Amino acid sequence: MTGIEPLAVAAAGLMGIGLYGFCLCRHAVRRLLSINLFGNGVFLALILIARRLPDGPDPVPHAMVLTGIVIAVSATAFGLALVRRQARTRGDDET
Amino acid sequence: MRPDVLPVMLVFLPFLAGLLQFIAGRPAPRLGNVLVGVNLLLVLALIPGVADEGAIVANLGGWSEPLAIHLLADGLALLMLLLTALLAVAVSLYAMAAWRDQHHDALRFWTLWPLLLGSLNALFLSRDLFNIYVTLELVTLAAIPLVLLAGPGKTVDAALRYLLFALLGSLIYLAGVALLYAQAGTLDLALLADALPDSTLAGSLGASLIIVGILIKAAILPFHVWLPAAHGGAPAAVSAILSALVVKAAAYLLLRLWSGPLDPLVTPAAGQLLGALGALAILFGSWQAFRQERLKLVVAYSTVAQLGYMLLFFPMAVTAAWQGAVYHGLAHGLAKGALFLAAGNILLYLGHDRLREMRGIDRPLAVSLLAFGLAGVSIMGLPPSGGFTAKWLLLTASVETGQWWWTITLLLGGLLAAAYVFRVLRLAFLQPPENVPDRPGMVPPPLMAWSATVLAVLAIVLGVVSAPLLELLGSPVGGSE
Amino acid sequence: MTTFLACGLILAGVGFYLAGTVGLLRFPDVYSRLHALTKADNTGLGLLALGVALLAGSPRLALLIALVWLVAIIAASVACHLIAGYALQVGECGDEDDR
Amino acid sequence: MTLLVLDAAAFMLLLLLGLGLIRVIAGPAGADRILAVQLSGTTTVGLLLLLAVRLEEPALIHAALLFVLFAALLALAFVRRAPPRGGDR
Amino acid sequence: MTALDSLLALLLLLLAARCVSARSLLQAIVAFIVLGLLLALSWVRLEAPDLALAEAAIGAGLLGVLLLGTWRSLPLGHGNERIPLPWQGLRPALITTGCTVLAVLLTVALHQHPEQAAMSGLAALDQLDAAGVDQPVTAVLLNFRAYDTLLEMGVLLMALIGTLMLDSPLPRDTELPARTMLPATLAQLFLPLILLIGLYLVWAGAYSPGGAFQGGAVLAGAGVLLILTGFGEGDGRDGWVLRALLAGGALVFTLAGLLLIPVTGAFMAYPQGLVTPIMVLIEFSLALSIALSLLLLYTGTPGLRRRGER
Repeated sequence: MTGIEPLAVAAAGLMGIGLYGFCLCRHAVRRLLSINLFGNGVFLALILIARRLPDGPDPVPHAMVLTGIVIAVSATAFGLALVRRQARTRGDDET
Repeated sequence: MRPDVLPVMLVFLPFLAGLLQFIAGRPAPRLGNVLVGVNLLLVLALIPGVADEGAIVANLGGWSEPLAIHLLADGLALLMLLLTALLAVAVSLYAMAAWRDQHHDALRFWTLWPLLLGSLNALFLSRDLFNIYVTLELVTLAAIPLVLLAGPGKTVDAALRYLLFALLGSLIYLAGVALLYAQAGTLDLALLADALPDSTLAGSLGASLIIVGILIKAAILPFHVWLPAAHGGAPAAVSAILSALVVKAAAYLLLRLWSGPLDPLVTPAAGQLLGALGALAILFGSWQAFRQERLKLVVAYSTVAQLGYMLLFFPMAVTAAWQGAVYHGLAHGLAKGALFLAAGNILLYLGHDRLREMRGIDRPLAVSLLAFGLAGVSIMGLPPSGGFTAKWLLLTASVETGQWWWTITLLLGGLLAAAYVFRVLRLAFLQPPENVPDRPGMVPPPLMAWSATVLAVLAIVLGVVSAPLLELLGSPVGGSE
Repeated sequence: MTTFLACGLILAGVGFYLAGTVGLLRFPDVYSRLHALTKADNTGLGLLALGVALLAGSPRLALLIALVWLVAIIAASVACHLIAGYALQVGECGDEDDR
Repeated sequence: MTLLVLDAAAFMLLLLLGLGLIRVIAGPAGADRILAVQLSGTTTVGLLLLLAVRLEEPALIHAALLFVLFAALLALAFVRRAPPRGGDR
Repeated sequence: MTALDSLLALLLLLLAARCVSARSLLQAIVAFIVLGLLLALSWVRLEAPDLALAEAAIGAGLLGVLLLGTWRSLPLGHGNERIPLPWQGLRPALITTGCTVLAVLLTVALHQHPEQAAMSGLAALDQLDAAGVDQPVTAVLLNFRAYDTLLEMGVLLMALIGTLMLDSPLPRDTELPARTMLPATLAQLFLPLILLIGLYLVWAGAYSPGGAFQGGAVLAGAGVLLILTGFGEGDGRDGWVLRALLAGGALVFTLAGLLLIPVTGAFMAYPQGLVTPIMVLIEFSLALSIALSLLLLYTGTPGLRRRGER
């Protein structure tokens, strides 16, 4: 181990920024984006962890990331549909 | 038949039923009801095996130890499965009557509900950190569409907020899992405790992230903001499932992980902190429940409060506290299911659930109010109910460990619970005013009234049959004593 | 010799990328900036792809790399056309959602 | 020497990508942003080709192909105009 | 390469900060998409090309298209907000401090390496021969930890059911800026290519980077291309064949798990001789389910049809 691994800093930073955005943003799409930033940080961390095996990357964290991406995207897509519905309901109320 | 087929069936059969229902495209309530019946039988069939051997383990895929995913049915998991199975039967009967005429909603309910049942079973049986993450997401994404069944226009705000918090919670949990995997090199709960090196920063941080993630999912006090609207806004059958099982599942995970793999990493101070959060949840939730003007919100805030009791295990960590916390989970599950179903009946009859306009419903809704009252007995913790047994065990533990402050919390919580339950009952039994307003709703069919009552009676009976159940549960794996 | 040529091609490619980026930053309006995307960058990509294909050493991979370049220039030209149309319609100063 | 050239070229490309991001952030128009995104897509493709040789991972060429295709998709999605607001929704 | 890593890390953090702080929602979305591209690039750097494929196709590509579409369907100016800066008030200051502390702790934790190597990973590489595929990640997903993948397909299906319940598809009648034939030509040129790549990725997943997820995502991308260029659109009706295909990924796992119990005596274990054909079957049904689910998550409708058809 020599010094600081820059991408580990990036992973931690993505998680921190994502959490910050989740706490301070009010609009739901922005909160979804922040959650995805946090998730991307977690995935990056998992990929870094996978490199600790001597011969070739560890497939278990890689599989976890792949599963995580699919789950995150499907949940986000559902969230975006909720946002569209919410905007429609509010629009109807105003008119 | 090999005993380890049973846990596998508990996961796969509900999934199969849900998928077939999805493909069929026509609601088949009978399929759903057969499923919950079979589910109950499977859980009952598990009991002798677990009682004899302590636990049944199923290996999925037949791979060797650190790699394979295992299902574990021990005393703790079995009790939660039993609670789920009992509630599933009552809720399914209720739902069959509730969605009789609505083709579309019925189809969605009977698709999502078996999938949710399978997911809950999978969560209770899981013995793998990452698998728990997937099951948590599965439970959430089955639960939120169910909330929407009350009408997307009305519940979309609550559903969105629920989704945002649930997503954040599970990703925080996953971050913790990543750190623990980096330290231990395995995801298996049984191997994790030994594989974790002592007191590294990564280990402690990972454990903290896991706990915080689960606390968000369990709606423990600072993170409770999403719960009341979602649980109060959902259809009655769904509220019952959410309050009695879905948040309970997250609280269960906390017990399971704390007493197992996280045991070497947790400190007494962290236990006191969690206990304090629990105490705050009890007092704040009960107070809010007392102040609400709508019946379903009273019941929803009561869930915020009641979840706090399960956290009182962590500061005391003795066998009595363990048994008390788990038993509280069971008693609250049954009682809260009954409360929400009864509240749903009242809502159906009145067309609204505003407390102040509830007077005079005692005659048409006698059975539902009976259910509400009986369940209330358990919520308040009066003998001989399951709630009483749970609180008694927790009181014993607080005396045993000399932590008197939890005794005060327990007593105050009981008083506040009595206050909000009696407030509802008093308003319901008040004489109707001279000019009775039009009642737009209908008297709920007997099936809907009695399924609530059966759950309430079970919550009382729980207090009488505690000895064998507690023996099944045993003591915490890594706890002191 | 081949390696030498390949390195030269790659560096030349990077040079075109550099020109493209400078253009993107310095040109005065959207339409002239579009040139940066379509012309400089795709030439850069082409030279770079040629260099990489020389280094890859197998005809199959070289073919695949050529395909990448071909698809990239088709995509870039269509994208350029669409973006120009968009800029014409929406206006070239300020954002759609700011007005 | 080849490795050095590859590394230096990759670093330069990434640096240019970073500079191009100024247009993503500064705009001023939506067209500028999506243009800069396209440019970063092209640069990424170049980078992937370089890394495919550098890391001896031919599968990255498939990744490069995918990047091109999805970048075109994004441009297409960006330039679509919504129907007049308050229409027939 | 450290210089490259540092630059990548810097750009990632800049884009993340931009994504959170941009006033315009559109700009935040654009920053998020570029961040996805760079993230994929850094995963390539970290010897995870298959994950880079997935991130490029699903995380940046499909999600980006969906985000842009959702942004279009919101009223103008919806979601534009300026979040308070750390020094503007007590709450932002506290949150900033908390998040910074968390990031620092995480950085330190990610640098702590234990002595023992990853047991599960080693075991996975050890038993690769018995798994029926040569690619370790595919082996973990479809065999060693197939149970997780089954549950994941459940998540995808339920997200889709939830989306359909909301009945709020992306607006359909959007038009392109210039009335031109180019996009249609583009679709005709690219479609066969995308389909080819998608199928290749599914097939190649057994022995090289790729697999059902990446392939499925690329096939979904082909569908999105058809919709964006006006050849197809979402439909309010569905049929049982479509539903069967959507549920197929989860169903084939469930059935394989249940029906093989008497044959192999274990759960979700595949008999030695049949393991490769079963893997291929599972992989293709998974890819099809994923492609259709992602496509319908994009349109927000229960079915699909050709443009103009009734």
